Amino acid sequence: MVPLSYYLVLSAVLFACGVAGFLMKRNIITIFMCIELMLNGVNLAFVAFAAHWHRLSGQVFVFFVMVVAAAEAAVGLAIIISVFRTRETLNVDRVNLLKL
Amino acid sequence: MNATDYIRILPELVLTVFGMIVMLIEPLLPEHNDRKGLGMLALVGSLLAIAATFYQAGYPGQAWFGMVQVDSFSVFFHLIVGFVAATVILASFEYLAVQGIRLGEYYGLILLGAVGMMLMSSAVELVLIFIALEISSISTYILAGFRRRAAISAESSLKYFLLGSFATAFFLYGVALMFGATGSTSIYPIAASLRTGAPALAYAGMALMFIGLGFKVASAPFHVWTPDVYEGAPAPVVALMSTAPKAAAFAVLLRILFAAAAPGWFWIVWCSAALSMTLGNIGALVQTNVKRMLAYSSIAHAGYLLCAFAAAKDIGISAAIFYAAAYAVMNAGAFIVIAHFASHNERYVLIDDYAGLGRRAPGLAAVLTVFLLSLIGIPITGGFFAKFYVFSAALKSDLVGLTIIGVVNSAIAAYYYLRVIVVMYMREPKEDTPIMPMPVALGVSLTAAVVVTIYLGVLPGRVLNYALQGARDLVK
Amino acid sequence: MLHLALFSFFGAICVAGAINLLAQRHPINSALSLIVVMGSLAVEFMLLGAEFVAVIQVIIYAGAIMVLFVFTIMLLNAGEEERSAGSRIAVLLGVPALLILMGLVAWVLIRQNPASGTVAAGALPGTPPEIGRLLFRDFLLPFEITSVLILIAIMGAVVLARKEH
Amino acid sequence: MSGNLSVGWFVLISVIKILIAVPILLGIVAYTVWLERKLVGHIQNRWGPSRVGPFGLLQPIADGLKLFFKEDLTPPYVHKALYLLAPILSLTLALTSIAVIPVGGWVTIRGARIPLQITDVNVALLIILGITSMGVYGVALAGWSSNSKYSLLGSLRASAQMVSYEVALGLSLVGVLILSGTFSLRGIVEHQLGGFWNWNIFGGGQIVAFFIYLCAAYAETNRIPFDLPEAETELVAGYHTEYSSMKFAMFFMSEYANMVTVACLASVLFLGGWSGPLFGPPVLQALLPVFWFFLRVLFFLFLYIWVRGTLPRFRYDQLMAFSWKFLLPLAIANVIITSLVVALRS
Repeated sequence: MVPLSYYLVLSAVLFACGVAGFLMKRNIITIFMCIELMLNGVNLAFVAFAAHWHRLSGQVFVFFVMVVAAAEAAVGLAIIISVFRTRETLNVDRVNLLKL
Repeated sequence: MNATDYIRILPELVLTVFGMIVMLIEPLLPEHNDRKGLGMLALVGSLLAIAATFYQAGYPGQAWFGMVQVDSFSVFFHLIVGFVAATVILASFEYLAVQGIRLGEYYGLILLGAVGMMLMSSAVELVLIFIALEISSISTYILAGFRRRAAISAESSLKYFLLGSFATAFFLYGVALMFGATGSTSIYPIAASLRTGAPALAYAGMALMFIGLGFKVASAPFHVWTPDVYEGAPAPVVALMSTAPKAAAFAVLLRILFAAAAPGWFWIVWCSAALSMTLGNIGALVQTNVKRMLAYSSIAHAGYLLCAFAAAKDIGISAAIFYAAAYAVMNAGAFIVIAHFASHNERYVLIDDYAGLGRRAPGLAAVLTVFLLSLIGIPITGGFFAKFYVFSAALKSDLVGLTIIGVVNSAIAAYYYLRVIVVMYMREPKEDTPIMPMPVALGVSLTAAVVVTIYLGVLPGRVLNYALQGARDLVK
Repeated sequence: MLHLALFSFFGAICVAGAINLLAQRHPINSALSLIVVMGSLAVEFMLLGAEFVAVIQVIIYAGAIMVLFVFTIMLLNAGEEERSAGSRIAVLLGVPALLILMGLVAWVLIRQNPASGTVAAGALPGTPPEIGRLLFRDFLLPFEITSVLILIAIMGAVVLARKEH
Repeated sequence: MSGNLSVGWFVLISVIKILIAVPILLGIVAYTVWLERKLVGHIQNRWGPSRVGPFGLLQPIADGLKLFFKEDLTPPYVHKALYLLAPILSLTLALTSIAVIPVGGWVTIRGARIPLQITDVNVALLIILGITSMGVYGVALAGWSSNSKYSLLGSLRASAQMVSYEVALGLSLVGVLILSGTFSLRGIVEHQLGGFWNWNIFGGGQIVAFFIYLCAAYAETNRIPFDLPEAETELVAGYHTEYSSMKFAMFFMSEYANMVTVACLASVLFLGGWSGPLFGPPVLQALLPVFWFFLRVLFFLFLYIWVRGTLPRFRYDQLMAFSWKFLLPLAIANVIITSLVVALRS
């Protein structure tokens, strides 16, 4: 038996690492990977809660998250390729035609 | 599965079918074809979807095992999305031709994206809401990058994509926590569970979901992406993405806050509303680029809308619904004018470029003036009643502070909108910007937007009543 | 006891992988650590009984999505990450954000009730037939709607990544 | 699965099974190489290996020794850690999949029923798919870490190819899954027992799926006619150009181990696994299924080599078009038709 909160803490740690990475990393691809990490953390929370409530819908939700992640990855990487084609860089700080 | 199940997703079905037909025809067309035929097809699709929505309004109720619910609320937002999609498609014929974009996928993406936006307003299960949200987001990420030769467009697409996915992850974590707190992902069971007492998890879930949706509706402090993305994206796409997905995201927010009765949102919404209004208007004051200026103004408008959220109750919700409609029409119209005027490669997007427009193209200038006046909230335009209802709802709920902030902000906002009008009518142009003749399609779409804006400003009663009905259906 | 040991072991790998993802400067190393995270998460899913989810996690996430990442990294020949002026601001912003988030979550986990429970190994067996039944009945509409999502994604990837002719 | 066994016995039996299975697998791998050289030799009107041992039968051992004692070169400028990791990853993943493949029915020793399989799990097929999908990393990392243009091109091609064909491969299996209603490989075989008319390829009408599976599997294992990742005439040796000695041998072995896995899976999924006539004393009855199974595997390995000796290589665009425009629609059609038939029959 493992307390549910252990699973939740693990999921929160993964999510928080993703957030920190999103803010800290400079390479666009790595930033995108950090988003995937966040989604993974979310998935763990879903599965853990599904076990807690004995409701399979939590596990089904994870499938949809994965499908969406896959779709996002396809589109995102295509966007990254098209940015690279016009700017020849993968550093977010150099993608700065639009001033923030 | 019986027939009513299908009727309750009929508009989405129509759009999907037309989107797929567009996709199937696109590769058969020769390279140099301008894809106008596909655009017409897409237009027919969106108009049929609107018709389907009217038909659907006679069959309220849930369908697909409690996944979607048709009620006045969903019908209202379906109409907003359908109207914006049709207008933008009409306006895109000329834009795509001028920019030399010969990709039929453009229309396919608008139609399929609209499927997501419509579903967002009728979904009552977080799984479906999430998928619909992603459909609408992903299609707009792609559309933002459609000027493929322009680095600025790719960059806008990238920023939108990265921040949008980031926001989605927050939304999802919120959903997970809400599921943990209540054991369900369906709106009404969640509401039932929360009524018996909300654990701390539910508060955290609500806050995280608000972060995610706050990004999508561009409310402060989650608004930083808006000016950049709107500046870089193609103007008709901005007309779409600053209105339809936003309205849909507001619909989701309304469902989560009021139908699911999520706890503890009041101060978050209050702060976000005040911040959005203030930051949006202050940001807009210093812009020289019209697209950026309107981007900041859209942040401010998200703030006004959130005021209505904070007012809550029937009257606040109906004010929010009405505001969403008025804002969608006037903002889409304004961006369509910009799209027309921007010319090849979007060269003319600075406020100074508009100098002398009032004399050289009186019609275009007059139309833009109507939209800008409506954005300010001048009487006989839709914007006036929208603001009026929002602030009176806020006052009735004793939100004096928020109302004062809102009214002061409206006054500030008048300055930068009026500046454009002044430039158009009072200043002589430095160089003669080319003014293209107005094509019929664009004329139709602008006329539609103007007519609706004025209609909402002169006879708001029917729409407001329907919004009130929607609000009642929502909290029932 | 075995459950706890396995949880801790793979949880530790997960966290180590996540931290390594942040620490590494070359995107390919980050990608590999992310794969490790996903693999050990699959084991965690297995421990919770979600065997189908676990396998799909490996096939979809590790086997398809991350391959796409690695492929793109190779295609664009992405090099070491350079530290630039922006990154210092981001670190200043990122670390507090992380701490606040962690604090928030910790507070919630202490305060809320469900977490006081425990879950047994394989608490909720998510076998393929069970999942399938749910997916094709209660979740039929979302399932079908995902095809629209995937269609959009395919279209977008083709439009954006295709060379201009 | 084995309720009448204590945990200790279960572990012991599993270890024994592993100790038996792995050497056999490695032996098959080694002698597939021999078979290939011999057969291709005969196809090309030569003798093939004939010096070492009778019919060159000791050739694999000689080859092994040679590779083992060769100098292990690590070129400069490679990314060391990943360069080392890639072949290990490839071989490990290739050898792991054998764990869930059933080679025969049950044997009863002292009242305990033991499956002739290292482990029987109910998502076995998905596990194999998962393992094969991870196999891409071995190739991708090898190419990338070698820091050589031939390697990189080879591995880029390989990753694109493997990802593309995995879609067709996965879809080709859906028909079988619909028919048998389980992911367990043992369950799938047991569904086909009782005569060749029960095999999925005949009785189940999965002959199209079988064809798709074979094409996709050939591409997944990077074999001719889909061997573009290593295409020695254009890319030197593709992703393993920079590898030598044991590290090269690991790639080599993993390729053949993957072939064996594909052969096993094809037998299990489409050709009725170990089904076949049983006769004779009980010991023979227990071992005959294993024999029938290996016969099928041998057939598929022979087919691999035959194809290699006969067909030319695809061009890269043809390869992609073949997967996306031909195999994929065909596989989807097969899924639709199979599910319609099953739905109408019930």
